[in-house]
Amino acid sequence: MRYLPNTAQDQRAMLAAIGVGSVEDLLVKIPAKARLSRPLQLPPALAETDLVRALRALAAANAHADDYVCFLGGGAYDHYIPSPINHLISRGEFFTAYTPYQPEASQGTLRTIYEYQTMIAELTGMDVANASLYDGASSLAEAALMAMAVTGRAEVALAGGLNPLYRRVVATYGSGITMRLRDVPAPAGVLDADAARRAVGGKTAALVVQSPNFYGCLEDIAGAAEIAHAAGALLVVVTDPVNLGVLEAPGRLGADIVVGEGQGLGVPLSFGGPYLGVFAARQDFVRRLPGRLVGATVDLDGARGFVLTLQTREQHIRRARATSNICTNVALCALMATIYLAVLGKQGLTRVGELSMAKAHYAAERLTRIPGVSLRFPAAPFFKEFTLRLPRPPERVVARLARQRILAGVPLKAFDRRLRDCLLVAVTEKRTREEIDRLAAALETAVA
Amino acid sequence: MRYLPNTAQDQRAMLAAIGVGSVEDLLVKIPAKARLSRPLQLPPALAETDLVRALRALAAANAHADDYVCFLGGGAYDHYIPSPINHLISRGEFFTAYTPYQPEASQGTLRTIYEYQTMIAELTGMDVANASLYDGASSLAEAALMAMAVTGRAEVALAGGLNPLYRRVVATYGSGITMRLRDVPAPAGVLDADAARRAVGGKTAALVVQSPNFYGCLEDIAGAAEIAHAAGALLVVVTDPVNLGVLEAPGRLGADIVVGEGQGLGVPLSFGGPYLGVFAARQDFVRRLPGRLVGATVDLDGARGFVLTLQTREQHIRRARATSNICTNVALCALMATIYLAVLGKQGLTRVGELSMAKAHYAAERLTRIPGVSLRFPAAPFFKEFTLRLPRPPERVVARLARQRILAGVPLKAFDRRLRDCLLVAVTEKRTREEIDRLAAALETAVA
Amino acid sequence: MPYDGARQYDRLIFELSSPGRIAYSLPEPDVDVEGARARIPAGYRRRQPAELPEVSELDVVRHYSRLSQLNYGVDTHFYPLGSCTMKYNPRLNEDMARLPGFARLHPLTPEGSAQGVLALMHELAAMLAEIAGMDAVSLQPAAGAQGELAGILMIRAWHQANGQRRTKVLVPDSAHGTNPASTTLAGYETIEVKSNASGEVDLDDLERHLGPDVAAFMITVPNTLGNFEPRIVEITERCHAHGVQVYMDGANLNAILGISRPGDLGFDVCHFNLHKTFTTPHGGGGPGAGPVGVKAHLEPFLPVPVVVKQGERYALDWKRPRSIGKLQAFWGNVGMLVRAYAYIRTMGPDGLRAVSDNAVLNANYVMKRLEGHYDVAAPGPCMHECVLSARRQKKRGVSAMDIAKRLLDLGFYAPSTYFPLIVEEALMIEPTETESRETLDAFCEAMIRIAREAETDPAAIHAAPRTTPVRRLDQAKAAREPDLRWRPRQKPS
Amino acid sequence: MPYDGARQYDRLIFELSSPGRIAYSLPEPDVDVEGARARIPAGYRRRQPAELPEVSELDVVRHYSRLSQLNYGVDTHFYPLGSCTMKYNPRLNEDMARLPGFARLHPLTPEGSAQGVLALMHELAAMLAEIAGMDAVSLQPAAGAQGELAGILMIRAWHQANGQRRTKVLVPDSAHGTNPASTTLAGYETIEVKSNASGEVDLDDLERHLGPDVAAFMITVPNTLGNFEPRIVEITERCHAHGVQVYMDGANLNAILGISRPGDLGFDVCHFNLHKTFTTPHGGGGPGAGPVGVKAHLEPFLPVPVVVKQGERYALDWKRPRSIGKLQAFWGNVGMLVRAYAYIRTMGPDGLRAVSDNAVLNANYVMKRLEGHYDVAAPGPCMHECVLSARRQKKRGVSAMDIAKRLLDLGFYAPSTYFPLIVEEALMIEPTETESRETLDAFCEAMIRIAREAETDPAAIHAAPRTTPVRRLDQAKAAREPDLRWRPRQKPS
Ligand SMILES: Cc1ncc(COP(=O)(O)O)c(C=O)c1O
Ligand SMILES: Cc1ncc(COP(=O)(O)O)c(C=O)c1O
Repeated sequence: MRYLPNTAQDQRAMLAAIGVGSVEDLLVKIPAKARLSRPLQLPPALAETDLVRALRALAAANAHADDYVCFLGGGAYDHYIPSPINHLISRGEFFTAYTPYQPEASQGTLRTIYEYQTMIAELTGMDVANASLYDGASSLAEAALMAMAVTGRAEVALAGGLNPLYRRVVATYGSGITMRLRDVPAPAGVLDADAARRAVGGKTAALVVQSPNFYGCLEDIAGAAEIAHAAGALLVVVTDPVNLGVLEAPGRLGADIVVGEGQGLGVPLSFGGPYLGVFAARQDFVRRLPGRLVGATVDLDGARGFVLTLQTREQHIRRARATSNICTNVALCALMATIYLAVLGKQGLTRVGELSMAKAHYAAERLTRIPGVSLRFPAAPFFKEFTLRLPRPPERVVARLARQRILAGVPLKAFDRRLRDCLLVAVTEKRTREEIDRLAAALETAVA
Repeated sequence: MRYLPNTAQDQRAMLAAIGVGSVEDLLVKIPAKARLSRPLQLPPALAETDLVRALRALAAANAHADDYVCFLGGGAYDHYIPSPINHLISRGEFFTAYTPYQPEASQGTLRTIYEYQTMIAELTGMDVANASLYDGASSLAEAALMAMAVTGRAEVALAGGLNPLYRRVVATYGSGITMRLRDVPAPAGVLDADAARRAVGGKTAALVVQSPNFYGCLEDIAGAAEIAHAAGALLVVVTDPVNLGVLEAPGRLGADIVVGEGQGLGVPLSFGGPYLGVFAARQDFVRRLPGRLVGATVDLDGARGFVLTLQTREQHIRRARATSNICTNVALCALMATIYLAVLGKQGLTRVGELSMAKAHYAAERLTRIPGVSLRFPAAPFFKEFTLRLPRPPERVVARLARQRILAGVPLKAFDRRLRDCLLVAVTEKRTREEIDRLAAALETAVA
Repeated sequence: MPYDGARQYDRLIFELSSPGRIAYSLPEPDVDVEGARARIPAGYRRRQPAELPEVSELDVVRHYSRLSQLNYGVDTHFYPLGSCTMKYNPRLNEDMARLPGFARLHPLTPEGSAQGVLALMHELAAMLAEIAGMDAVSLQPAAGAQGELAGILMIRAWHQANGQRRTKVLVPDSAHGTNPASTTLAGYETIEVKSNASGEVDLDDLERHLGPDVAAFMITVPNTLGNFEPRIVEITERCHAHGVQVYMDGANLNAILGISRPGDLGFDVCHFNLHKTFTTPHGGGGPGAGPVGVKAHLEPFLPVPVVVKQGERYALDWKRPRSIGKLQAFWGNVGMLVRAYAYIRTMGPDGLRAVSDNAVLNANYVMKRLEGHYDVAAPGPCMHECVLSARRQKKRGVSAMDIAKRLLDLGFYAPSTYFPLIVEEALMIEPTETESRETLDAFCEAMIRIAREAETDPAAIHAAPRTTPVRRLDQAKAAREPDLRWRPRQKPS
Repeated sequence: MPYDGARQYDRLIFELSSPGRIAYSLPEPDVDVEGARARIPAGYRRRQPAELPEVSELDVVRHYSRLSQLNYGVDTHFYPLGSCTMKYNPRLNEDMARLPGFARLHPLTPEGSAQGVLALMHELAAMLAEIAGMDAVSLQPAAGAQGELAGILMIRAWHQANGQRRTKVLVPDSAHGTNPASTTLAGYETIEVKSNASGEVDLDDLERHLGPDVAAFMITVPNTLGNFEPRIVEITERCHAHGVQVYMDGANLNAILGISRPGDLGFDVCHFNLHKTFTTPHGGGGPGAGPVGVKAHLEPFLPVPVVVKQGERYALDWKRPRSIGKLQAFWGNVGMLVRAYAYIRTMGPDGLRAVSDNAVLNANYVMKRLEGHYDVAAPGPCMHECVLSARRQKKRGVSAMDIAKRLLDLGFYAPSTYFPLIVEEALMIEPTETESRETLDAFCEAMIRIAREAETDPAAIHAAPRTTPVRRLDQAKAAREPDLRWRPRQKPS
């Protein structure tokens, strides 16, 4: 077996050195009743060529974004991934290393994380960012927990525009403890300020606002900050960092904690994961942050070096009183984002944002020219994604366009019955005008 | 531009340091009449996403061996390529390095070439192998030239089973000098010994025999050696090293020079190149070898190290009197082969040979059961490839099967009018019995 | 810092930046940008651009290639990091996970157009259930710790469904930190249960704590000392007798594949670390995947959605009213699931059994070779890892940490140190089954050499490491004056 | 050799071998193997198995990962190797060449099923023709040297077609070794033409040699001293006046993209090194690609087959009776052609011009910064590379080679040394356009530091390199006792 170097001869020699006759003799501590008395019932081993054939067949049965024109969003986006990323993260020294517990032998990972923390802090306009959490939704859950710890309050107010999947994750993380959720409606697609003022009060640990929100609409973050702060609550902003070349940094609008999904920063779609949980906060919360932090220091000779620091926050030291239970995070995805941001750089990220924004607005304009198709939230500004109302059941429309190799968008019925006639359409810089026109033509026939 | 780091500001600063006002001032030595007075007429620059789209479209227009069942051979074969190879040769330290002229900073490349030379010598049963030549055909041409130099004779006798494309390359390499070619017929698919004895004589520098030959037939190498040596000529054997786990090493059968195409050793098909020119010879020819050689030596501290050696043979030292004009070779393909042979190892290479042989014989048996289909050279033993006679024009049959995603084989008409009714079929270890049966079924209908 | 070509990696990407340099390539707009921008309220638009680096593509490739060379990885070094199962990460799995049909597939693709990946997930869940002897598996947890949270929350939901209000979870003092942390997160009080010298549960202490207020007992098998809990079946039975659910931390599953199954031992829940037992790479800290398996009585509480097979069709089942909810936005770390699937299909049942046999053999071989030179935390035979104590060396002023640093100079990554907490100066060694006897011998010789050096010249060990890109780092300074992000003033002149 | 974990790379793959270990994975036979074997005559079957290594997949991955780290490459180091154009190799091109539609395509696929790759080849040939101002291009030559051979053979065939029997080819004494070597291989006598101190052709000497027995003049533009031949047009005219064909060695094309075209200068033939000017990676020595371009009168002699467009269909044209034949079995190094195509389409006309502008700028900047510290072989401005002489340092006992070795310690690969032959102690520096000013400054500082060290302590330089995996190697021993293959006895104990 190519992954098992010990030959029968090796095994004999090693058993002899140990002084036993067989591996069975090493398993003596396992009582008979604890032993499995039959072989595992799994399919037999496959040779490399056969396995490749089998997996190619499975992969071929999926409508992926290389073969289909993809307008799907809702928390994951088909942004362009520059070619150097995969080459660099595929270097064994990066992807086969563990968490950098021995800093002298892990400076590569430590330096890239320090760069990552810096880039995220810059982008979000916050003081500090951690080394990553699992994904955007679990980052939000951790933010809610941190807000509770910081404020000593138990209530978390969620703006109606929050991705329903995120809301579900926050609810799950909060289900064991005392967290109470309050939903603030967004009838017009964005947070209703008056409703928010009513919902946010002395018991509120945090007000959570996502912008652009699930419907694609842009929220008034500064306004939300006022409401939260007026009540002594924190403002937690859920952002999509790839937009922050064009959209204002939440930190500059009053956010106390900024979380988000970093998938757009060079991380493959991979049917939903692994993704990148972005987490940034104000300096005064640094000792409350969940997850790992890398800090700069010096070595014996005074040379600059980097280490995992402030670990007393973490489970392996603080155990039951840790700020979070997270251990393994998504370091390699954070590396993808680091390389992505290095490649795109100051100008490129702005270009990506502008192109996505412009193409989305072109698409909205083009699609709403189709009879019966309209914007569901016409009053609210949007960025790269928008919600359409269709004259025909979105599920059917989507199925029909899929046959033309177009993934037209996400039907919202499954997320909100009230939006059963709505389709969420996302447009990234990768979409061409020609592709958008194709979508429009196909949609027009489909709803006719 | 992402590949050009100099910004306008850098350029100004550098020009100032140089003391000129513009790059134009650096081009003063170029007389006006030598200058191009218009921009190059090339298509405008493409952004990464657009370029990828364009190249994917071009790639999609080719019937490749992942999507088609491939029975094509004739000098290139669809053997299995173990997954580690591409990962390792994609390490920048390997593929972005130059020829190891500074050995202290090139031990990685030098050690892998030394390993390669050892493996090739082992496989072919020869004393020494060089660091690679361009491909099998140009290796044969170099062998013919070397044989002329060694023997002081001008005639090269070519067995009729030699790949016609190889013959063409030898003729081209010999066209400027005094080389004379003599073709020895192979009416029954293998070298005609009597004809060979007649053709090989006092003027003959070398007798060239390929086994398995172009028709897939196995030649009597030992017999050929006797004939060549009896006339004081060298025996040059053209081999396919991936078969040498099962077939006898030509060196043990009397070969003086062994050349061959190493593509089967883990090198991608790539529509014909880059491939791997294998070249091995007897010890006494070592100072006549074409191409680079890596040798072991020691450093100042007595530690083992490796260097390019015996360079006085080469063009950069010996210039007009060099043993060959080759400079750039195919080092990275040699690395692929090295890793391939390390992965397959002693047992694996034999398995690959046995599987290919067995499946080819199954296919021959299965296909010749089709009415009107027969082996063109029934008397000659074959290995993983064989020549069929078809009752219908092979070109049409092939075109028809291509529509069923089967690449049935190579029609031989283009190579030899006398074989206009023949199809050359190759079967590697990757082909399954089920695929072979599919070929048989499709062929049966096609020729019915 | 004076410029030194040989230490160019010392620069951070920001320190390579030069205004106007670019490494990206984007098409020119084919639609109106200005018009769109005008639609965005001014206050929502970014005022100052983010200070991201401005470099060329070569700068990027060279910088990160060089940084990578500062790491030790499994690909370059033996990595005996206990409890982490640093086995070989097959290249084939990397290729499979990168097939566009998986890597470029959007999570909200209509189910009908994602049947291949759903089939893979369904099959993988079934295979993991068989391996662990569980009735159902959720692939959603992103890592072990999240699997723990999911598991404890399901136990909580089950108790509640049974009208029970239990408040405590028992965790051995030898447990990994995530266990108590997850317990707290799930709203429980953590009670520590004592272990004996072999890291085995002190049954009397356990008995003392078991009671109607205890929701669950969370235990790692084999335990963090590398020993199989000999009375494990009795333990799970006793727990159940008190209505206490038993959770198995599956981080050490690599020791018992095809040998023993958590489900058969009486466990109600267990998680898998696909990035340990099932070869998905650790990536310098992640991503991983932490599927969680449960017995039938907990199945209704699994996270949503669950991948189900309806006739010939695979689907995501959301209609699960008693579900604990969701742990991440989508369906799990599918990229890792593809790798684990490829691994299990590559190994087959006999291969997986051979994995554990060799993991156990290698660990015992190392323990045997080193027992004369270091104290052994618990008598052998061990399972897949062995824990040594540098007690003896400590007397000479050489700590477990010193030994770890010295190993780096000798060309090996270090064992886990100071874990489990119950072993003084712990050195936790997990060789894994993918390492050869020659490598183990080399490692043992290095360890023996260090033990000798501890006698003859401890100073040499204190000076280690010397061959690494940096020497020992000032951890205190890092924590005292946290410097968590680069700022221009740091730019070397 | 005593075992040292930190020097494990010191083992060769054979020295890691252990009987019975495997790294491959092959299916079980689904057909009869024995029966087939019986069909192979006993004497044709291998008796002793080849002594190939027996290792695990991890052994393979770790061994070659470690070996790679012993190399300097463009990805890790500045690589100012003159005449080799060690520019950045774009990752995008690597991805494109690996698309299955190209990488997995068999060369004998029916033309109708290979239209995509044929279209790419046809377009690439046309783009190269435009870049060089030639009428037709063959993509078949595997590298520059083979391009040279093809070019000279076409010239020979043309002369013969004109009933001429010419026997000599003129080559400057500054030429690269492949030029005279290719000339000999093509059956010509090589006659050296003198160059002046700037590496420019001595026109009187050229005139002296031109005559009815001369078939061709082969010259490199810019020349190997990095200078553009100022009287090049006059030279090609004079040659033509004598019926002599002029061949341009295009290895230095990186200097003149969009600035000057060989065809317009009067050249009849020129080759391209796609692995230099057009970013295909050097791979540690190859593969490359050496397409050759010709003027119309030589087109009939191009190697077969030629990719042609017939209406909307692309085909391989074999019906070319006057062709010189073939250079390799198939159609060219297509994997490299895809990369070069991707590069040209990425850059566009302005981009290519900017390449040469910056290549020239960088070379002149380096020359300027170093001219005070080293002798300059020829007065500037230079084109894309500059040649220094260590004459001055040599007087202090520090040779060009010593300087090269010292640079390795300072974190840079070395310039080409002792080439061109007409410059004593030559250091040939080609920075390329893909390196930044900061990198050039760092390199110049290192060079200046070495010049200073040559004054102050030459000994330090003689001891270099110290930081490389091995120190200076005994070349004499290597040549005296050639050890060209591993043999078991070498196995370290
Ligand atoms: C025993 C044990 N339990 C739990 C964990 C946590 O798993 P993860 O890092 O995947 O969250 C680990 C991983 O280090 C572990 O070793
Ligand atoms: C000036 C010059 N001519 C010719 C060649 C030979 O080209 P190749 O190595 O591609 O055969 C080279 C490459 O080193 C060169 O620098």
